[in-house]
Amino acid sequence: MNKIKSLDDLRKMKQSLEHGMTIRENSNSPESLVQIRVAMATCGIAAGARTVMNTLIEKLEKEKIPAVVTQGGCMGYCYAEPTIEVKVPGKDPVVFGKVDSAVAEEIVVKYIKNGELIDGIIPVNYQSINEQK
Amino acid sequence: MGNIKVKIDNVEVEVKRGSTIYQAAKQIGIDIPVLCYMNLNHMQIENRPGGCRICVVEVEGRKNLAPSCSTDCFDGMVVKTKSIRVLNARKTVLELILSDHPPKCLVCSSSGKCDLQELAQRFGIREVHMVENAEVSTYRKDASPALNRDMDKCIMCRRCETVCNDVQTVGALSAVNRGFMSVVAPAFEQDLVDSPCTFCGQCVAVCPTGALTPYDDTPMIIRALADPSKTVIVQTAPAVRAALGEEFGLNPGTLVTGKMVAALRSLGFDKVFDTDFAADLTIMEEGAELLDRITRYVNGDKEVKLPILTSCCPAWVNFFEVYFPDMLDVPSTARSPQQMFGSIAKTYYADLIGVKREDLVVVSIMPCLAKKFECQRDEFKVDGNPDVDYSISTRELASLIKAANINFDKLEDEEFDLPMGESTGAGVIFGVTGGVIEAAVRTAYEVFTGNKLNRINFEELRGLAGIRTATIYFGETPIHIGIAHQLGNARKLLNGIREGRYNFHAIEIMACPGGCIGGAGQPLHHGDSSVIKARYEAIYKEDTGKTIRKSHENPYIIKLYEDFLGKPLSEKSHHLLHTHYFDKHKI
Amino acid sequence: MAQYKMHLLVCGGTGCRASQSEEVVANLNTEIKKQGLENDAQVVTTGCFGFCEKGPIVKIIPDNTFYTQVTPEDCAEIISEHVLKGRRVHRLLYEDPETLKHIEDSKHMGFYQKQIRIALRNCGFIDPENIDEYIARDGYAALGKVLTEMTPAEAVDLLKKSGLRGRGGGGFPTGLKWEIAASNKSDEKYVVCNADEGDPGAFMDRSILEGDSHSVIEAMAICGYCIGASNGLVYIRAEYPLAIKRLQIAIEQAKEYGLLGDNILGTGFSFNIELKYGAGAFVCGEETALIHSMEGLRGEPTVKPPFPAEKGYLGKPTNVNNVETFANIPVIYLMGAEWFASIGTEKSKGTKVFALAGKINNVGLIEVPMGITLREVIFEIGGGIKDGKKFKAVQTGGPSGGCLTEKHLDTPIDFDNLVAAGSMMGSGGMIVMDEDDCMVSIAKFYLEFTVEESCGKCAPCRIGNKRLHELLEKICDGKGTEDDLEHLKNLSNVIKDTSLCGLGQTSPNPVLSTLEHFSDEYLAHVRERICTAGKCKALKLYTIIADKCTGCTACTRACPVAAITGEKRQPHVIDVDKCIRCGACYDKCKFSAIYVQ
Amino acid sequence: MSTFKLQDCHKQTLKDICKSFNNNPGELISVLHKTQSEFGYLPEAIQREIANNLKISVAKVYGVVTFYSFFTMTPKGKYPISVCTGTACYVRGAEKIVDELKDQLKIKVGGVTEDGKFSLDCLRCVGACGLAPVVLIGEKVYGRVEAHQIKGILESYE
Repeated sequence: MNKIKSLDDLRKMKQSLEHGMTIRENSNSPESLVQIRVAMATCGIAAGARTVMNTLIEKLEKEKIPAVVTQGGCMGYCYAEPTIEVKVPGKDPVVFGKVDSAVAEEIVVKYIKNGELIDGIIPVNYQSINEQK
Repeated sequence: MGNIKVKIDNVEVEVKRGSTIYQAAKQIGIDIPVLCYMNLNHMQIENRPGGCRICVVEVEGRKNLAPSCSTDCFDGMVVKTKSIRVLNARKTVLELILSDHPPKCLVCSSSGKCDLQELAQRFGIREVHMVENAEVSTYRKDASPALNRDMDKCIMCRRCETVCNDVQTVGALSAVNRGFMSVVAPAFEQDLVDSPCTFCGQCVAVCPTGALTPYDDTPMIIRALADPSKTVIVQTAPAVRAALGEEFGLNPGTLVTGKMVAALRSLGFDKVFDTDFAADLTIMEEGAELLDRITRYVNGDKEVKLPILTSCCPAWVNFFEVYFPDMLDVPSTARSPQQMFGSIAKTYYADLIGVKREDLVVVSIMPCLAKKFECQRDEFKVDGNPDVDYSISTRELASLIKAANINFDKLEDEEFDLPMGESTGAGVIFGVTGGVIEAAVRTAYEVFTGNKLNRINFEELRGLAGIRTATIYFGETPIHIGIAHQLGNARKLLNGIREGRYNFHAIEIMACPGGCIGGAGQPLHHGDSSVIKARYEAIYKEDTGKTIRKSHENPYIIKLYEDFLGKPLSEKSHHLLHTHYFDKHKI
Repeated sequence: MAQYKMHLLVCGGTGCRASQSEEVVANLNTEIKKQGLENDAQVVTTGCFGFCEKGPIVKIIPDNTFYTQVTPEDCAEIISEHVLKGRRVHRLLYEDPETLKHIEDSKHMGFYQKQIRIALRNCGFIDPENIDEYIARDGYAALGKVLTEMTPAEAVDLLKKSGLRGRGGGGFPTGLKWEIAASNKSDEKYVVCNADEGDPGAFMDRSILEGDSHSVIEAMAICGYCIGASNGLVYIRAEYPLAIKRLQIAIEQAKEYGLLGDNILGTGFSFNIELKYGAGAFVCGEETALIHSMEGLRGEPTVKPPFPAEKGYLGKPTNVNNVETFANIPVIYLMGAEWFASIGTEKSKGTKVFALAGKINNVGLIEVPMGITLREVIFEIGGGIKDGKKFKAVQTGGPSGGCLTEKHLDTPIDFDNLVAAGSMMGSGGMIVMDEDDCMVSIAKFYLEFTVEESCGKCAPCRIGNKRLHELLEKICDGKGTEDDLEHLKNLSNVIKDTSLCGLGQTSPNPVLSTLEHFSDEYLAHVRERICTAGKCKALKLYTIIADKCTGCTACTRACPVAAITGEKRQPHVIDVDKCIRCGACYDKCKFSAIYVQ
Repeated sequence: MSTFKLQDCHKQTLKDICKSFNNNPGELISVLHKTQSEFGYLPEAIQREIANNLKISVAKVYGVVTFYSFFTMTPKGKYPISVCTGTACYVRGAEKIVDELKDQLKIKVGGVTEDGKFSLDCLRCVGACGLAPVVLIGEKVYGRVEAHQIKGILESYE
């Protein structure tokens, strides 16, 4: 292990280490962050939900958007798997269907970052993440 | 740092910065009661654990009561030493201490001398409010040839622990256990004889209660006195006469030699002799040994052991046997005066008066508890019969005198018996630190140089400092002398010698503060070291009053050599007056 | 560092380890491997979550799922259901004792809602054996800041402004303490961390050391810089093997990174820490006793002054703070004195960690802002009294504290209010008692502790506490008198007034506070010879309810002194004079026919 | 008292332990900790040897050993039983558990059964207050113990 020789070293080290902890830090205050839930039931996984989840996490990281990405059970839209639910602070949750890696990146850039609406939104007929049982 | 002003019980007093409340109060005549606190300022011995809480006082602005013995004054401090709160607290705490103390004052050997008892009287304790059958802490009793331990009476003042460890560096005692069962004891609460105890008895000298008391042979002496078939003779150590009077209300430092002799005679002792005689004899032997070693050294003998260490203090002998077994060939082989006396009494004197050894009982009155141990050592017995049969302390002699309804104060002075009652000033000063070496110098100088001394007082060897050094010129030859009293100081000197840091020719060591005058068999000083100072002065007064002040001029000593011993270090001397030491290393 | 999508935090505190949390960690890892999720999920052993009542705890991040009482057998299901499929395992979720509903997100647990975690900020959040996680959370940044941007005097000043007071008991202002130690000139000084937590029922210091050793190390180094010391010592209970291990690991890691040792962060400041072990003596929580113990002596306190700040370890100026105090310090330097001072009450700033225990639903470790009320702590965070019983008292401050009652429930908790109410903050033990607890017995329990732990140096504590205990025993045995109560009071006051150290000066508090708040109960014991709580054996009155007695004779046979008589199939009678109140009949009766008063 | 006899190898072990702390008397407590973990207890002969190595009086060593409850001069049973008597355990009935254990084992607190199998001690708060009352047997923790379970628990140690 290298010695930390100055306060600068320490700060750099902190920066390089902190993303490993982001997930825990963010879970402390999810309400103030973008929350994404990926449906990860058997059908979702079969349809490629895991890849989508990875893409989302990487893209959010790249765009430096603090977000909490969790996985959930089946949302009941089996026809549209993989599905994800996105809740941006101050807005109602939105569900996207048939998300693949490309769509996932688009969601991050367009919907989350710039607030533009994009295709693939499934009409919402259920309650938001927190109220849901 | 200047003075500060404090107000105690509405009286303003200016005290030195760093003074405690207790000291400040004393300055204006307020005597705050203390129990664990002890300050022998002449010897730099202090015990201040702040544990008994008897001396508490109220300090304005402070939440709880303050122990006056260990709370420093600050400028503008306001103290109340006798408010209801203080008095109630002190009384309650004393009751607590009494509740864990056997209530058998009437038959306690410390009755009348006990600090705890005195406080109970002072506070007017008439009842101890505790639940019935309240638990008391009890411990194994321990009896040794020198002192008894009854720790049921221990109040955890820690004075004995301080003395045994910090002053004497013997380390036989330590506080052990915790809480209610805590007590001061040897390791594993075993007997003192199994510990490195030197029997100096200083723990007894400072014990405020009857927890540590001398082993007492008085009943045996009474029996011997009553036995017509026995001839009972007594010897009295030099320090006794300077302190015995205190037990009869006389001022410390009052010399009572004549009254003491009269009392002993009145008690029925067949002959009243003086250990001072044996002290003169010691000087003849030890002085000769010193001169022998010095002469050999001066002549280039590399084998010779220097410095020579005095060996008249039995606690000191025990100490080096335990802690310096590698240096057993350094001390003088001369026996202590008590033992020389016993040895001569049971040979020379027994022959002289035609009494069989076993019918002659030799009693010694000593300021010391280690003497009780010493006289029981096997090497000082012939066929199981000890040279000195019984050794009792100054305090025990006083009790004996009181018990025999002798009005000590009214006694006419009497003289010691001859031949072993004749002594010189040199013998007398054995009772103080520095005295033995001064006595030795008085004789050795004259023998070595062949000249008469111009002055007899060697002021440079006197004083109460723990370690003192001086160089005396025997003509052209400088003799370096070291003196230590209290075993902790002795240890420092010995360590220095072991490491080769000193080049002394002779060293005198006494285990007790001030020498024998501060012995554990003396009347209790109750924490007042000025008592010891007064005895110190008395001893030198006795010396100055003597017509003969050099041991080798004692006519009866000269006669003893002529008639019996031959010369110092003769074969007979070796047999009767010298001893050897044992490795008694213990942890 | 791999980017895990899920972190499974498992409590590795002593409490949870006692219920197999290590096996849980092992099984979770095995299952993760089995399902091929090594790159997705990470299992982290953390320090204490505080929710010791229901350990072992497994918390799943990012969705904050809080599983309680997880057994090693549950692990497969957690991985295959939750981690793989995103379905929570409902049976393992915490059930709210009032609504009986399962709570999925720990944020919604009453236990956590009112807490503010400063000293415990990293406990249950980071892996205490991994310095990287500490650094990632701004660890050692405070030290860096102090060393590079502040003079020692400025740093002390900031601490003074924060209003932080010692969490070990007395509540002495920490900044002032540092200032005094700094002002004493010496070639060598020492920083000591008191981790000899000895209060029965308090374990916050252990939890902090187990969960976040680095914050203590960092704070000690800051203290060293402020007072001019280059040596730190942690005096830690030998009975805390896990805390010792974690602390040792942390010290090693900090050394490897150069955050301890010579020339820290290139500033020329050097600081080292070594451990000293306690050996089971409560009195060593007192700083002078602690110092003597570190010197290899009996842990007996000495009269103050001189204070350790003047003359402490090896006679050198020494600053002693306890673990929780230190744990607060790095954050104060990062967030500022004003931030810290904004939390809490006027004279007690920040938060306090309490160990909540006794007859309460949520036993555990909590950190709450000063000024919170007992009601909030006991009924909201603690989830109320166990088994629906009635609240009777809460004991704070351990053997030095007192019992508080219903009327104190709405008193804001801070140093001064607790003292005013006859108790004290102490180290933060909080034991809740219900109607079944006899307050005389409780006082007796604490005195038993004090008697055992008194060092024996000063007379009032050594003998006085013994006598207090004997008086209380007498009262519980039904032999007390009203005079005894008077005596109890006087003795208590004198012990407080005259004892040498903090132990004796506070040991009568449990007696005095119960005497004050529950005088009726004491009077009932001595006048009517009744123990209302039914705890005192000697005061129990057994009678047979004739209506319920079937005359089965089971009780007659059980009675060791033949105090029960009666015909078969007829109601039996107990001879009160013969009865020794052993309770054997009560245990044997199948018809609840024996009534105990 | 114990009948422990100090062998030469023991002396060497003690010498090494003391030396690892530079024979510094200030490290007495650390030395005692290490020694007790090595020998299980601190009999007289061992204390003497430690005093010898550290060049302090054995009275002082004994004074320290008897001050701290962690140190013991009697060997523990094969299965040392410790009952937590912290406040949390107390209010949840630890006293009854202690009584039951005393009855079953027929020993006092601090004692060892005749066959040397069990020893019984009380200790302060192991910090498992959520599991109160708590009993430790060796390293194993028994939580929420009730008096009637004691017999069964003891019987499982055969």
